[in-house]
Amino acid sequence: MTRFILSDTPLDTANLRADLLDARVGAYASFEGWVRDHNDGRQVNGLRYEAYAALAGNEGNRILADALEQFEIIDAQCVHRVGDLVIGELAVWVGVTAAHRDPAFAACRFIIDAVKASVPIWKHERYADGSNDWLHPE
Amino acid sequence: MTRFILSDTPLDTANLRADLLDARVGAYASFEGWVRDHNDGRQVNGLRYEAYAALAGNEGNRILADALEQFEIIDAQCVHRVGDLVIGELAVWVGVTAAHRDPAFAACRFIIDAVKASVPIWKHERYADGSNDWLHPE
Amino acid sequence: MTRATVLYFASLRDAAGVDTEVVDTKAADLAALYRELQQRHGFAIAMEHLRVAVDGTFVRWQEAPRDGSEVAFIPPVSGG
Amino acid sequence: MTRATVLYFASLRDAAGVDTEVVDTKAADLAALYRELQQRHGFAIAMEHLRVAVDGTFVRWQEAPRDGSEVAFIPPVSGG
Repeated sequence: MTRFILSDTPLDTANLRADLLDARVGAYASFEGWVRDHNDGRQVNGLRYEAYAALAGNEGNRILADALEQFEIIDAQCVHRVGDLVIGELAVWVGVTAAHRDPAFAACRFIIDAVKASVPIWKHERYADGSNDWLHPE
Repeated sequence: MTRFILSDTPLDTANLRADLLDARVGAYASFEGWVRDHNDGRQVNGLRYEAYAALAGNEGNRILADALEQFEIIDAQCVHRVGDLVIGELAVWVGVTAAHRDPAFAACRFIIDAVKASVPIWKHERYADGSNDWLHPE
Repeated sequence: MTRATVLYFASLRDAAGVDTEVVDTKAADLAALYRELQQRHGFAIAMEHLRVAVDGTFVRWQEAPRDGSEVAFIPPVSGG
Repeated sequence: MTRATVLYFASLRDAAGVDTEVVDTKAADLAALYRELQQRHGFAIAMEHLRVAVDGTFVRWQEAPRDGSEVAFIPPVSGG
Protein backbone atom coordinates (compact mmCIF):
# COMPACT_ATOMS: atom_id res chain seq x y z
CA MET A 1 0.00 0.00 0.00
CA THR A 2 1.18 3.50 -0.82
CA ARG A 3 1.33 5.38 2.44
CA PHE A 4 3.95 7.86 1.28
CA ILE A 5 3.04 10.18 -1.56
CA LEU A 6 4.78 13.01 -3.40
CA SER A 7 2.38 15.69 -4.59
CA ASP A 8 3.02 18.49 -7.06
CA THR A 9 -0.24 20.22 -6.14
CA PRO A 10 -1.29 21.88 -2.86
CA LEU A 11 -2.37 19.53 -0.08
CA ASP A 12 -5.81 19.53 1.50
CA THR A 13 -5.36 18.40 5.09
CA ALA A 14 -9.09 17.90 5.59
CA ASN A 15 -9.11 15.22 2.88
CA LEU A 16 -5.89 13.64 4.14
CA ARG A 17 -7.32 13.46 7.64
CA ALA A 18 -10.64 12.08 6.39
CA ASP A 19 -8.85 9.14 4.78
CA LEU A 20 -7.75 8.03 8.25
CA LEU A 21 -11.18 8.06 9.90
CA ASP A 22 -11.88 4.71 11.53
CA ALA A 23 -14.17 3.75 14.40
CA ARG A 24 -11.27 2.12 16.29
CA VAL A 25 -9.28 5.36 16.45
CA GLY A 26 -9.05 7.21 19.74
CA ALA A 27 -5.98 9.30 19.00
CA TYR A 28 -4.96 11.15 15.85
CA ALA A 29 -1.58 12.89 15.87
CA SER A 30 -0.50 14.94 12.92
CA PHE A 31 2.46 17.03 11.97
CA GLU A 32 2.79 19.61 9.23
CA GLY A 33 5.82 21.46 7.96
CA TRP A 34 4.94 24.91 6.69
CA VAL A 35 7.14 27.19 4.61
CA ARG A 36 8.66 29.73 7.02
CA ASP A 37 9.58 33.28 6.08
CA HIS A 38 13.05 32.83 7.55
CA ASN A 39 15.77 30.21 7.84
CA ASP A 40 19.14 30.44 9.57
CA GLY A 41 18.69 34.18 9.98
CA ARG A 42 17.94 34.81 6.30
CA GLN A 43 14.61 36.11 5.02
CA VAL A 44 13.02 33.56 2.70
CA ASN A 45 10.70 34.61 -0.13
CA GLY A 46 9.76 31.15 -1.34
CA LEU A 47 11.13 27.73 -2.12
CA ARG A 48 11.07 24.74 -4.36
CA TYR A 49 11.23 21.08 -3.41
CA GLU A 50 12.73 18.59 -5.78
CA ALA A 51 12.68 14.82 -5.28
CA TYR A 52 14.12 11.68 -6.76
CA ALA A 53 10.64 10.27 -7.08
CA ALA A 54 11.39 6.55 -7.45
CA LEU A 55 13.74 6.39 -4.47
CA ALA A 56 11.63 8.79 -2.41
CA GLY A 57 8.63 6.52 -2.85
CA ASN A 58 10.64 3.45 -1.83
CA GLU A 59 12.22 5.14 1.18
CA GLY A 60 9.01 6.86 2.30
CA ASN A 61 6.98 3.66 2.13
CA ARG A 62 9.69 1.76 3.97
CA ILE A 63 9.60 4.36 6.78
CA LEU A 64 5.82 4.12 7.07
CA ALA A 65 5.96 0.31 7.05
CA ASP A 66 8.59 0.51 9.83
CA ALA A 67 6.31 2.79 11.86
CA LEU A 68 3.37 0.42 11.49
CA GLU A 69 5.55 -2.43 12.68
CA GLN A 70 7.24 -0.61 15.57
CA PHE A 71 4.28 1.23 17.09
CA GLU A 72 0.79 0.22 18.20
CA ILE A 73 -0.91 2.31 15.56
CA ILE A 74 -3.85 1.78 13.24
CA ASP A 75 -2.66 3.69 10.19
CA ALA A 76 -0.15 6.30 9.07
CA GLN A 77 0.27 8.43 5.99
CA CYS A 78 2.73 11.02 4.78
CA VAL A 79 2.50 13.40 1.84
CA HIS A 80 5.34 15.65 0.75
CA ARG A 81 5.04 18.50 -1.71
CA VAL A 82 7.37 18.98 -4.65
CA GLY A 83 7.56 22.04 -6.87
CA ASP A 84 7.29 25.74 -6.02
CA LEU A 85 5.85 26.76 -2.65
CA VAL A 86 5.05 30.14 -1.15
CA ILE A 87 5.42 31.29 2.47
CA GLY A 88 2.84 29.67 4.70
CA GLU A 89 2.23 26.78 2.34
CA LEU A 90 2.12 23.20 3.53
CA ALA A 91 5.32 21.31 2.63
CA VAL A 92 4.83 18.00 4.40
CA TRP A 93 1.99 16.33 6.27
CA VAL A 94 2.12 13.28 8.55
CA GLY A 95 -1.00 11.74 10.03
CA VAL A 96 -1.10 8.81 12.45
CA THR A 97 -4.07 7.08 14.03
CA ALA A 98 -4.07 4.78 17.04
CA ALA A 99 -6.31 3.65 19.85
CA HIS A 100 -4.18 5.63 22.32
CA ARG A 101 -2.13 8.80 22.17
CA ASP A 102 1.28 7.45 23.26
CA PRO A 103 1.97 5.46 20.08
CA ALA A 104 0.23 8.07 17.91
CA PHE A 105 2.64 10.79 19.05
CA ALA A 106 5.69 8.52 18.98
CA ALA A 107 5.02 7.22 15.47
CA CYS A 108 4.25 10.69 14.14
CA ARG A 109 7.57 11.95 15.45
CA PHE A 110 9.42 8.90 14.16
CA ILE A 111 8.00 9.35 10.66
CA ILE A 112 8.78 13.04 10.24
CA ASP A 113 12.29 12.54 11.66
CA ALA A 114 12.98 9.63 9.31
CA VAL A 115 11.51 11.40 6.29
CA LYS A 116 13.66 14.44 6.95
CA ALA A 117 16.72 12.27 7.46
CA SER A 118 16.59 9.93 4.50
CA VAL A 119 13.94 10.60 1.86
CA PRO A 120 15.64 12.12 -1.23
CA ILE A 121 13.92 15.49 -1.31
CA TRP A 122 15.84 18.74 -1.57
CA LYS A 123 14.85 22.27 -0.67
CA HIS A 124 15.89 25.20 -2.81
CA GLU A 125 15.35 28.52 -1.03
CA ARG A 126 15.02 31.95 -2.60
CA TYR A 127 16.05 34.77 -0.31
CA ALA A 128 14.93 38.38 0.01
CA ASP A 129 18.40 39.59 -1.06
CA GLY A 130 17.97 37.92 -4.47
CA SER A 131 20.25 34.96 -3.81
CA ASN A 132 19.16 31.34 -3.65
CA ASP A 133 20.56 28.08 -2.41
CA TRP A 134 20.12 24.36 -2.19
CA LEU A 135 19.98 23.11 1.38
CA HIS A 136 22.32 20.21 2.05
CA PRO A 137 22.53 19.93 5.85
CA GLU A 138 25.36 17.77 7.12
CA MET B 1 -6.71 35.62 25.35
CA THR B 2 -9.01 32.62 25.17
CA ARG B 3 -6.92 29.75 23.88
CA PHE B 4 -9.06 27.04 25.47
CA ILE B 5 -12.65 26.73 24.32
CA LEU B 6 -15.54 24.41 25.11
CA SER B 7 -17.81 23.82 22.15
CA ASP B 8 -21.27 22.28 22.11
CA THR B 9 -21.24 21.99 18.33
CA PRO B 10 -19.04 19.83 16.04
CA LEU B 11 -15.51 21.09 15.45
CA ASP B 12 -14.11 22.00 12.06
CA THR B 13 -10.39 21.28 12.18
CA ALA B 14 -9.72 23.15 8.93
CA ASN B 15 -10.96 26.38 10.55
CA LEU B 16 -9.12 25.72 13.79
CA ARG B 17 -5.90 25.12 11.86
CA ALA B 18 -6.41 28.20 9.70
CA ASP B 19 -6.54 30.38 12.82
CA LEU B 20 -2.92 29.40 13.53
CA LEU B 21 -1.48 30.25 10.10
CA ASP B 22 1.49 32.59 10.49
CA ALA B 23 4.49 33.23 8.22
CA ARG B 24 6.90 32.50 11.10
CA VAL B 25 5.61 28.94 11.54
CA GLY B 26 7.73 26.03 10.33
CA ALA B 27 6.13 23.29 12.42
CA TYR B 28 2.49 22.60 13.23
CA ALA B 29 1.74 19.70 15.56
CA SER B 30 -1.82 18.75 16.31
CA PHE B 31 -3.59 16.13 18.31
CA GLU B 32 -7.18 15.01 18.13
CA GLY B 33 -9.14 12.68 20.36
CA TRP B 34 -11.82 10.80 18.45
CA VAL B 35 -14.70 8.82 19.93
CA ARG B 36 -13.67 5.15 19.80
CA ASP B 37 -16.09 2.27 19.41
CA HIS B 38 -14.56 0.49 22.39
CA ASN B 39 -13.11 1.25 25.81
CA ASP B 40 -11.66 -1.13 28.36
CA GLY B 41 -12.95 -4.08 26.38
CA ARG B 42 -16.55 -2.80 26.19
CA GLN B 43 -18.30 -1.83 22.97
CA VAL B 44 -19.23 1.84 23.03
CA ASN B 45 -22.24 3.17 21.11
CA GLY B 46 -21.77 6.84 21.91
CA LEU B 47 -20.96 9.26 24.66
CA ARG B 48 -21.64 12.57 26.25
CA TYR B 49 -19.13 15.05 27.66
CA GLU B 50 -20.14 17.33 30.48
CA ALA B 51 -18.01 20.15 31.85
CA TYR B 52 -17.93 22.60 34.70
CA ALA B 53 -17.59 25.43 32.21
CA ALA B 54 -16.27 28.22 34.46
CA LEU B 55 -13.53 26.11 36.01
CA ALA B 56 -12.75 24.31 32.73
CA GLY B 57 -12.16 27.66 31.06
CA ASN B 58 -9.85 28.81 33.85
CA GLU B 59 -7.91 25.57 33.97
CA GLY B 60 -7.70 25.18 30.21
CA ASN B 61 -6.42 28.71 29.68
CA ARG B 62 -3.91 28.29 32.50
CA ILE B 63 -2.55 25.14 30.81
CA LEU B 64 -2.19 26.92 27.47
CA ALA B 65 -0.51 29.90 29.11
CA ASP B 66 1.89 27.46 30.81
CA ALA B 67 2.68 25.84 27.47
CA LEU B 68 3.41 29.20 25.85
CA GLU B 69 5.75 30.03 28.69
CA GLN B 70 7.53 26.66 28.89
CA PHE B 71 8.07 25.93 25.19
CA GLU B 72 9.51 27.85 22.25
CA ILE B 73 6.20 27.98 20.44
CA ILE B 74 4.36 30.65 18.48
CA ASP B 75 0.77 29.81 19.42
CA ALA B 76 -1.39 27.04 20.84
CA GLN B 77 -5.10 26.37 20.99
CA CYS B 78 -7.33 23.68 22.41
CA VAL B 79 -11.02 23.05 21.86
CA HIS B 80 -13.00 20.39 23.71
CA ARG B 81 -16.47 19.23 22.81
CA VAL B 82 -19.32 18.98 25.30
CA GLY B 83 -22.66 17.30 24.71
CA ASP B 84 -23.57 14.14 22.81
CA LEU B 85 -21.00 12.64 20.43
CA VAL B 86 -21.18 9.69 18.06
CA ILE B 87 -18.46 7.17 17.19
CA GLY B 88 -15.74 8.76 15.07
CA GLU B 89 -16.58 12.27 16.17
CA LEU B 90 -13.89 14.70 17.25
CA ALA B 91 -13.85 15.14 21.05
CA VAL B 92 -10.79 17.31 21.58
CA TRP B 93 -8.37 19.16 19.33
CA VAL B 94 -4.98 20.63 20.20
CA GLY B 95 -2.97 22.69 17.71
CA VAL B 96 0.50 24.10 18.31
CA THR B 97 2.68 26.20 16.01
CA ALA B 98 6.41 26.83 16.33
CA ALA B 99 9.42 27.63 14.20
CA HIS B 100 10.76 24.09 14.83
CA ARG B 101 9.23 20.68 15.43
CA ASP B 102 10.79 19.82 18.80
CA PRO B 103 8.84 22.38 20.84
CA ALA B 104 5.73 21.93 18.69
CA PHE B 105 5.55 18.21 19.53
CA ALA B 106 6.50 18.72 23.18
CA ALA B 107 3.94 21.46 23.80
CA CYS B 108 1.20 19.53 21.99
CA ARG B 109 1.81 16.52 24.19
CA PHE B 110 2.03 18.65 27.34
CA ILE B 111 -1.30 20.31 26.58
CA ILE B 112 -3.33 17.17 25.89
CA ASP B 113 -1.83 15.44 28.94
CA ALA B 114 -2.62 18.39 31.21
CA VAL B 115 -6.12 18.84 29.79
CA LYS B 116 -6.88 15.17 30.38
CA ALA B 117 -5.43 15.33 33.89
CA SER B 118 -7.04 18.43 35.30
CA VAL B 119 -9.72 20.13 33.20
CA PRO B 120 -13.15 19.38 34.74
CA ILE B 121 -14.74 17.49 31.87
CA TRP B 122 -16.41 14.13 32.33
CA LYS B 123 -17.19 11.39 29.86
CA HIS B 124 -20.42 9.43 30.05
CA GLU B 125 -20.31 6.31 27.89
CA ARG B 126 -23.25 4.33 26.52
CA TYR B 127 -22.46 0.68 25.85
CA ALA B 128 -23.78 -1.80 23.33
CA ASP B 129 -25.26 -3.91 26.16
CA GLY B 130 -27.59 -1.03 27.15
CA SER B 131 -25.66 0.05 30.24
CA ASN B 132 -23.89 3.36 30.68
CA ASP B 133 -21.32 4.86 32.97
CA TRP B 134 -19.46 7.95 34.05
CA LEU B 135 -15.71 7.60 33.69
CA HIS B 136 -13.81 8.59 36.79
CA PRO B 137 -10.27 7.22 36.33
CA GLU B 138 -8.16 7.16 39.45
CA MET C 1 -24.21 28.94 59.71
CA THR C 2 -22.78 29.44 56.25
CA ARG C 3 -25.01 29.34 53.18
CA ALA C 4 -23.30 28.13 50.00
CA THR C 5 -24.41 26.81 46.64
CA VAL C 6 -23.03 23.38 45.87
CA LEU C 7 -22.61 22.13 42.30
CA TYR C 8 -22.61 18.44 41.43
CA PHE C 9 -21.20 16.90 38.28
CA ALA C 10 -21.14 13.50 36.62
CA SER C 11 -21.67 10.60 39.02
CA LEU C 12 -21.99 12.92 42.00
CA ARG C 13 -24.94 14.60 40.33
CA ASP C 14 -26.51 11.25 39.56
CA ALA C 15 -26.13 10.28 43.23
CA ALA C 16 -27.41 13.61 44.55
CA GLY C 17 -30.31 13.67 42.09
CA VAL C 18 -29.76 17.41 41.56
CA ASP C 19 -27.04 19.40 39.85
CA THR C 20 -27.10 22.18 42.39
CA GLU C 21 -28.39 22.77 45.89
CA VAL C 22 -28.18 25.52 48.50
CA VAL C 23 -26.79 24.21 51.78
CA ASP C 24 -26.65 25.73 55.24
CA THR C 25 -23.67 24.26 57.00
CA LYS C 26 -21.64 24.54 60.17
CA ALA C 27 -18.73 22.69 58.55
CA ALA C 28 -15.39 24.27 59.52
CA ASP C 29 -13.82 23.54 56.18
CA LEU C 30 -14.65 22.19 52.76
CA ALA C 31 -13.49 18.72 53.75
CA ALA C 32 -16.07 18.64 56.53
CA LEU C 33 -18.69 19.98 54.13
CA TYR C 34 -17.99 17.13 51.74
CA ARG C 35 -18.26 14.53 54.47
CA GLU C 36 -21.60 16.05 55.50
CA LEU C 37 -22.97 15.93 51.94
CA GLN C 38 -21.45 12.54 51.28
CA GLN C 39 -23.45 11.18 54.22
CA ARG C 40 -26.63 12.89 53.04
CA HIS C 41 -26.42 11.67 49.42
CA GLY C 42 -24.40 8.46 49.80
CA PHE C 43 -21.60 9.54 47.45
CA ALA C 44 -19.41 6.59 46.55
CA ILE C 45 -16.28 8.64 45.78
CA ALA C 46 -13.86 9.08 48.67
CA MET C 47 -12.65 12.61 49.31
CA GLU C 48 -9.05 11.78 48.41
CA HIS C 49 -10.17 11.12 44.83
CA LEU C 50 -11.87 14.51 44.56
CA ARG C 51 -10.70 18.07 44.18
CA VAL C 52 -12.68 21.04 45.39
CA ALA C 53 -13.28 24.40 43.71
CA VAL C 54 -14.83 27.62 44.94
CA ASP C 55 -16.24 30.16 42.51
CA GLY C 56 -14.53 28.54 39.52
CA THR C 57 -11.05 28.10 41.02
CA PHE C 58 -9.44 25.06 42.62
CA VAL C 59 -8.84 25.59 46.36
CA ARG C 60 -7.56 23.57 49.32
CA TRP C 61 -9.85 21.37 51.39
CA GLN C 62 -8.78 23.32 54.49
CA GLU C 63 -10.56 26.47 53.36
CA ALA C 64 -13.69 27.41 55.25
CA PRO C 65 -16.95 27.60 53.26
CA ARG C 66 -17.80 31.24 52.52
CA ASP C 67 -21.28 32.69 52.58
CA GLY C 68 -22.71 33.13 49.11
CA SER C 69 -19.94 31.15 47.43
CA GLU C 70 -20.29 28.41 44.83
CA VAL C 71 -18.63 25.17 45.88
CA ALA C 72 -17.95 22.33 43.44
CA PHE C 73 -16.65 18.87 44.25
CA ILE C 74 -14.69 17.67 41.24
CA PRO C 75 -14.74 13.91 40.62
CA PRO C 76 -11.82 12.41 38.69
CA VAL C 77 -11.99 13.99 35.26
CA SER C 78 -12.20 12.09 31.97
CA GLY C 79 -12.00 14.59 29.17
CA GLY C 80 -9.87 14.12 26.08
CA MET D 1 33.47 -0.64 -20.07
CA THR D 2 30.15 -0.29 -18.27
CA ARG D 3 27.45 2.03 -19.59
CA ALA D 4 25.18 3.51 -16.92
CA THR D 5 22.77 6.41 -16.70
CA VAL D 6 23.65 8.84 -13.93
CA LEU D 7 21.05 11.10 -12.34
CA TYR D 8 21.97 14.40 -10.70
CA PHE D 9 19.86 16.26 -8.18
CA ALA D 10 19.90 19.63 -6.44
CA SER D 11 23.35 21.24 -6.24
CA LEU D 12 24.96 18.30 -8.08
CA ARG D 13 22.68 18.95 -11.03
CA ASP D 14 23.49 22.65 -10.95
CA ALA D 15 27.21 21.79 -11.00
CA ALA D 16 26.88 19.15 -13.74
CA GLY D 17 24.63 21.37 -15.83
CA VAL D 18 22.47 18.36 -16.72
CA ASP D 19 20.06 16.24 -14.72
CA THR D 20 21.08 13.01 -16.39
CA GLU D 21 23.91 11.71 -18.50
CA VAL D 22 25.00 8.39 -19.94
CA VAL D 23 28.51 7.49 -18.87
CA ASP D 24 30.90 4.81 -20.07
CA THR D 25 33.18 3.95 -17.20
CA LYS D 26 35.88 1.54 -16.15
CA ALA D 27 35.30 2.37 -12.49
CA ALA D 28 35.49 -0.76 -10.32
CA ASP D 29 32.86 0.44 -7.92
CA LEU D 30 30.40 3.29 -7.41
CA ALA D 31 32.88 5.15 -5.22
CA ALA D 32 35.37 5.26 -8.07
CA LEU D 33 32.60 6.30 -10.44
CA TYR D 34 31.76 9.23 -8.20
CA ARG D 35 35.40 10.33 -8.00
CA GLU D 36 35.59 10.18 -11.79
CA LEU D 37 32.46 12.33 -12.23
CA GLN D 38 33.43 14.64 -9.38
CA GLN D 39 36.63 15.44 -11.25
CA ARG D 40 34.78 15.95 -14.52
CA HIS D 41 32.10 18.28 -13.08
CA GLY D 42 33.88 19.82 -10.10
CA PHE D 43 31.35 18.62 -7.53
CA ALA D 44 31.89 20.38 -4.20
CA ILE D 45 30.29 17.66 -2.06
CA ALA D 46 32.68 15.07 -0.66
CA MET D 47 31.68 11.44 -1.11
CA GLU D 48 31.30 10.87 2.62
CA HIS D 49 28.37 13.33 2.63
CA LEU D 50 26.58 11.48 -0.17
CA ARG D 51 24.66 8.27 -0.47
CA VAL D 52 24.37 6.29 -3.65
CA ALA D 53 21.34 4.55 -5.16
CA VAL D 54 20.98 2.17 -8.08
CA ASP D 55 17.65 1.76 -9.85
CA GLY D 56 15.75 3.50 -7.05
CA THR D 57 17.30 1.68 -4.09
CA PHE D 58 20.11 2.74 -1.76
CA VAL D 59 23.19 0.55 -2.22
CA ARG D 60 26.76 0.40 -0.90
CA TRP D 61 29.58 2.33 -2.53
CA GLN D 62 31.48 -0.94 -2.97
CA GLU D 63 29.03 -2.21 -5.56
CA ALA D 64 30.24 -2.32 -9.13
CA PRO D 65 28.37 -0.22 -11.71
CA ARG D 66 26.07 -2.45 -13.73
CA ASP D 67 25.45 -2.09 -17.44
CA GLY D 68 22.14 -0.37 -18.16
CA SER D 69 21.56 0.63 -14.57
CA GLU D 70 20.46 4.02 -13.26
CA VAL D 71 22.90 5.44 -10.73
CA ALA D 72 22.02 8.40 -8.49
CA PHE D 73 24.32 10.25 -6.12
CA ILE D 74 22.20 11.56 -3.26
CA PRO D 75 23.33 14.84 -1.69
CA PRO D 76 22.31 15.51 1.92
CA VAL D 77 18.51 15.71 1.86
CA SER D 78 16.45 18.65 3.10
CA GLY D 79 12.81 17.66 2.85
CA GLY D 80 10.26 18.31 5.58
